[in-house]
Amino acid sequence: MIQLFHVYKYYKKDFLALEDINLKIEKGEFVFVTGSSGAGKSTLLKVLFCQERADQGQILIGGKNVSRLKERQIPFLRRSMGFVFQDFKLIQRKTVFDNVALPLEMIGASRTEIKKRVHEVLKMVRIEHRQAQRPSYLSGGEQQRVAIARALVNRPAILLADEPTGNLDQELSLDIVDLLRNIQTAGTTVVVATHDRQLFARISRRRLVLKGGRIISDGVPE
Amino acid sequence: MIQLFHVYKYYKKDFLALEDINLKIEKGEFVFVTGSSGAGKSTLLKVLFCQERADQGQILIGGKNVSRLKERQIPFLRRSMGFVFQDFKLIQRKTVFDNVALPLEMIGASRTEIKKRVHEVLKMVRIEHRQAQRPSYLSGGEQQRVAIARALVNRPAILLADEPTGNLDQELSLDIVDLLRNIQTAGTTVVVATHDRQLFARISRRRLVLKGGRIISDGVPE
Amino acid sequence: MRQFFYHFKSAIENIQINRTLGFFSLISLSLTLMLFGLFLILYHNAQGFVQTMRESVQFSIYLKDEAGGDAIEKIKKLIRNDSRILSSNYISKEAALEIFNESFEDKTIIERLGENPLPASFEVVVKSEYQHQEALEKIIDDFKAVSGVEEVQYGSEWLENLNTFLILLRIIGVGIGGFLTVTVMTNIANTVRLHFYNRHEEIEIMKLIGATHGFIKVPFLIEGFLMGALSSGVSVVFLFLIFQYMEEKIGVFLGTLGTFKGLQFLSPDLLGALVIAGSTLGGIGSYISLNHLLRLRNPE
Amino acid sequence: MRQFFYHFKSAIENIQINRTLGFFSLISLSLTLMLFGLFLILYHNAQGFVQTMRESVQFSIYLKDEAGGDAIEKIKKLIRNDSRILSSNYISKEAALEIFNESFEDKTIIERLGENPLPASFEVVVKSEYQHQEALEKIIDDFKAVSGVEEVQYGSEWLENLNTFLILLRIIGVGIGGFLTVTVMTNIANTVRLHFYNRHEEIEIMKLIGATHGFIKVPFLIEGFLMGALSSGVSVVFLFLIFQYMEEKIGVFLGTLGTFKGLQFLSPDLLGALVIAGSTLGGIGSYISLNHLLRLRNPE
Ligand SMILES: Nc1ncnc2c1ncn2[C@@H]1O[C@H](COP(=O)(O)OP(=O)(O)OP(=O)(O)O)[C@@H](O)[C@H]1O
Ligand SMILES: Nc1ncnc2c1ncn2[C@@H]1O[C@H](COP(=O)(O)OP(=O)(O)OP(=O)(O)O)[C@@H](O)[C@H]1O
Ligand SMILES: [Mg+2]
Ligand SMILES: [Mg+2]
Repeated sequence: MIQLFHVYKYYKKDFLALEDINLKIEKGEFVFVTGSSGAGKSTLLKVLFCQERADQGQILIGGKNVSRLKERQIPFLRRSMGFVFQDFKLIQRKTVFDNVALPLEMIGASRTEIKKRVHEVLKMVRIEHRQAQRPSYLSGGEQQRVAIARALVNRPAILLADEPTGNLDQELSLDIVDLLRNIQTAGTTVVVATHDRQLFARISRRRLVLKGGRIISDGVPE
Repeated sequence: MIQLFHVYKYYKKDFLALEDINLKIEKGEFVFVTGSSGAGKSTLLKVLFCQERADQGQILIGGKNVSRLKERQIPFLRRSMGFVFQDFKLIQRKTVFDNVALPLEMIGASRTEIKKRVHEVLKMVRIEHRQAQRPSYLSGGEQQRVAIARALVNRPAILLADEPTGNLDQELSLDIVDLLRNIQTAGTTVVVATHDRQLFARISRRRLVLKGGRIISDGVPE
Repeated sequence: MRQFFYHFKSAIENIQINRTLGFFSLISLSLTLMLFGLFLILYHNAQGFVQTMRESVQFSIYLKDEAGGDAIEKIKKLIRNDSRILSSNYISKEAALEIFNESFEDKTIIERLGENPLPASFEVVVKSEYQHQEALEKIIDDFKAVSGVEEVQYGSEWLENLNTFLILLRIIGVGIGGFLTVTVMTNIANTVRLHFYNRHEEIEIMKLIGATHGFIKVPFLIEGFLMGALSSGVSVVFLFLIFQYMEEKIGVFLGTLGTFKGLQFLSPDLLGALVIAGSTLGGIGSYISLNHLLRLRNPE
Repeated sequence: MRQFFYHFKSAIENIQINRTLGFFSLISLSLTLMLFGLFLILYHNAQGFVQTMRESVQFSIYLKDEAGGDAIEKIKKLIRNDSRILSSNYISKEAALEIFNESFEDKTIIERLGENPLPASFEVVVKSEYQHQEALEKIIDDFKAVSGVEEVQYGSEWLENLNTFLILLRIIGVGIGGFLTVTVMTNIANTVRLHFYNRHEEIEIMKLIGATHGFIKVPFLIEGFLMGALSSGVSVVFLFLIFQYMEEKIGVFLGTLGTFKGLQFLSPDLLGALVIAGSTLGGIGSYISLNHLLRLRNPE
């Protein structure tokens, strides 16, 4: 599903954020990306999502060579993925419902379909009671759940989640983990960047540890 | 130092976010505010900081009745406090240094004083190597540390921190906790809203648990 | 077009949400368009004024004293059949004396003129397309050759002045008009651009969740178009009110200036053009600013 | 004022960071100010034109044929000592005939006039402050009473027309000027407002970390002021270039119109006033928009 060969990412030409990343993630796999603050977790996810473009190396996603993708093809790649942003990236001018509906509007889903799917997913993250509000009126954890809902709404083949439980209490975090696990078992490839030890302590899945932009460990802990 | 009597806070006139809060925090105390997402932790801190005004009840801070404070007096109250915002609230157009220097610029500190203090505090949160960057070029955890640095730079009498370690890995979280502890022992009153169990598992201090806007437990766990 | 519903709803929402911003953008656009409309009205009326002045460009064809009724009739016919001539007026010797009399006021002069020395004449107005040196000289030569005509005369100086004035008016008009057009277009584009400038974050987010440029643009284009249409509508209404006020206040004075026909408002065609231009400019302005915003990678 | 360093640095940084935005705001402001400057130039020159026309408002004082050299000298002295009169010009009987001759072109008329019937006259220009019906009639009555004067005449119709034209010009000038001022001020205020609109987040953050309104405002005010100053500077430079171009192209035509003195640029005073007004408006615009932004609690 996802393959990286010798991927390098520089910021501002001199800061090396990813160094020689080689990686293979199978379809339907669940991978944690960990490492200390500034290690490059977000950058790795962003490169997969084409939010940042890799400076060297090849990236294959679902058989497509993403590193050669033209600017105008990127939207269609993104529609096949869901991304939970570390800073949520919700549109402040739209309500929760409209924010979550956006990926469906883009592909021209019907009104009834949109309603059904959005409600479903808002319920999954337990935020349906706030659907008519603007994001700025929500608590940090509530906004995070909206961001998760938006990433899931169009049933993506790949889900990339950057620190999806940073603002959630233990109980909700576990809920979200269960949700991610359910999504995975339904066939979605899930990549979660997190420093939340509780999260990966709970579910023993493959763990990728980054340090200074390099992979220093990869595998399922015993 | 801080006293609350029968404080109520409504959002949009009908949503009760804080209900009958009574509280007394001594000078130099260290208090955790916990509770699940949407419980009202941020709201409680915001009310103390006058970011939101309480709808009922009295709030005394350092002997002053904050609930009666006029709009134009609020800046001076805020200067005596430091606030770490859950969403950082860094100015994107300014560098890290300038962001952290801002509270000192406001009180008209001298250039050398500003340089000294800003470097000191950037070092404390281990972010001095990024001082010339804009916040948008920093990782989530790095931005959070800048936010903490800004809250500390003018040596406030009260430090209010909303989820200060949500984006930090364990090692850095512990660093920050040590920092907060040092600040407390130097005489600062510290109030930290968090759902990070590791944080309050490590240091047994007074813990305030909120649920649906009410205090459901208050005290130092055994 | 199922998505059209989304696009239109978004556009309306955008306007509603940003009400203050929209209001001020609207005022800016309306005032700028009004300025342009006011210029059009002034230019239009100045042209009308010049037209009436042109119609007073006259020839005099002086007749020989010995020319009898037949000769006069023949010349009259000739004038009437000349396709270059708009109208003519016969002034007899007696009428000429009376006019001279009036214009001089000093009655003693006429008393001192024994016999009436003034000739009979035709005053002839030439069609505006022939009102230039060359054609006029041709006409004059033609009539000089007619028997019974003593002399053909025209106020060449006056005509030259009028022509100069016309060219001047056209230069100033085109100059100011061109400058105004540039200013109006730039202002509209800039207003729309500034109007959208605080949306870069939103646009960035849209891109990140897989929106094509087209999907992002459409609601903004609709918004720009609606804003342009609304402001040009507002400007047309206010132009009309201003015009009515002007007409009341100024019309009186203009009346005393004589040959002027009264102030003219813009024709419905021009008004329609103004609204269409406003809407189009609003759309183009948003298109340009969106392209700019879409190209920004790390906007401030 | 230690903080002034911070404020000024912030203002400069703001302009530098938002270069594209600043650039477009600048263009908008410059063009709008240029429009105003152009209006001032036109109005100023139209007034000058009217002034020259006023100077051609003339009286004719016709003398009796029997008035000898002494009488003429006496009248000349009287005219020269009259404080209401700007200038005068003596036209003898012979000169009058020549002028008449020229203006009629039909040489046969003069041949047919046996003796010269035209009187000698003084052409008198009245100072502009006396150029109204009442004063003029007083002057005429005064000169009619002088011995040796046959008749005093003035083109009353022409004067009335000129007065009407003057009033009209003033109404249109003040009307357009007023409207333009409103437009320019609104546009500047709005441009500055839109310029600042995407800063509400920054302002909100500043407030949250304890900045007083004053502290927040000062850099923005400086920015607005600098933008106003810069754009009015730019507009003055471009006005001058446009003016030079106009003078070259139009000056030729205006020359042929006769009594016109040539185009006048704005006086240094007015140019200075334009720059000061631009800067002040920039400052005021930012002040207004800041007050608005500071009052927003939950900005979009
Ligand atoms: N746009 C950028 N320009 C320059 N440097 C950047 C940019 N984005 C990230 N960086 C730097 O690259 C490094 C890796 O950043 P990244 O966001 O991938 O870290 P991370 O592992 O996600 O950290 P965190 O846990 O704090 O979110 C950091 O040191 C950061 O400062
Ligand atoms: N400005 C607002 N307008 C309306 N409702 C609000 C507003 N801010 C917060 N709320 C609501 O008030 C409740 C408490 O919010 P608060 O931010 O205090 O929660 P919290 O305990 O900090 O949660 P989290 O751990 O997710 O940050 C939430 O349900 C939230 O949706
Ligand atoms: Mg990150
Ligand atoms: Mg919170």
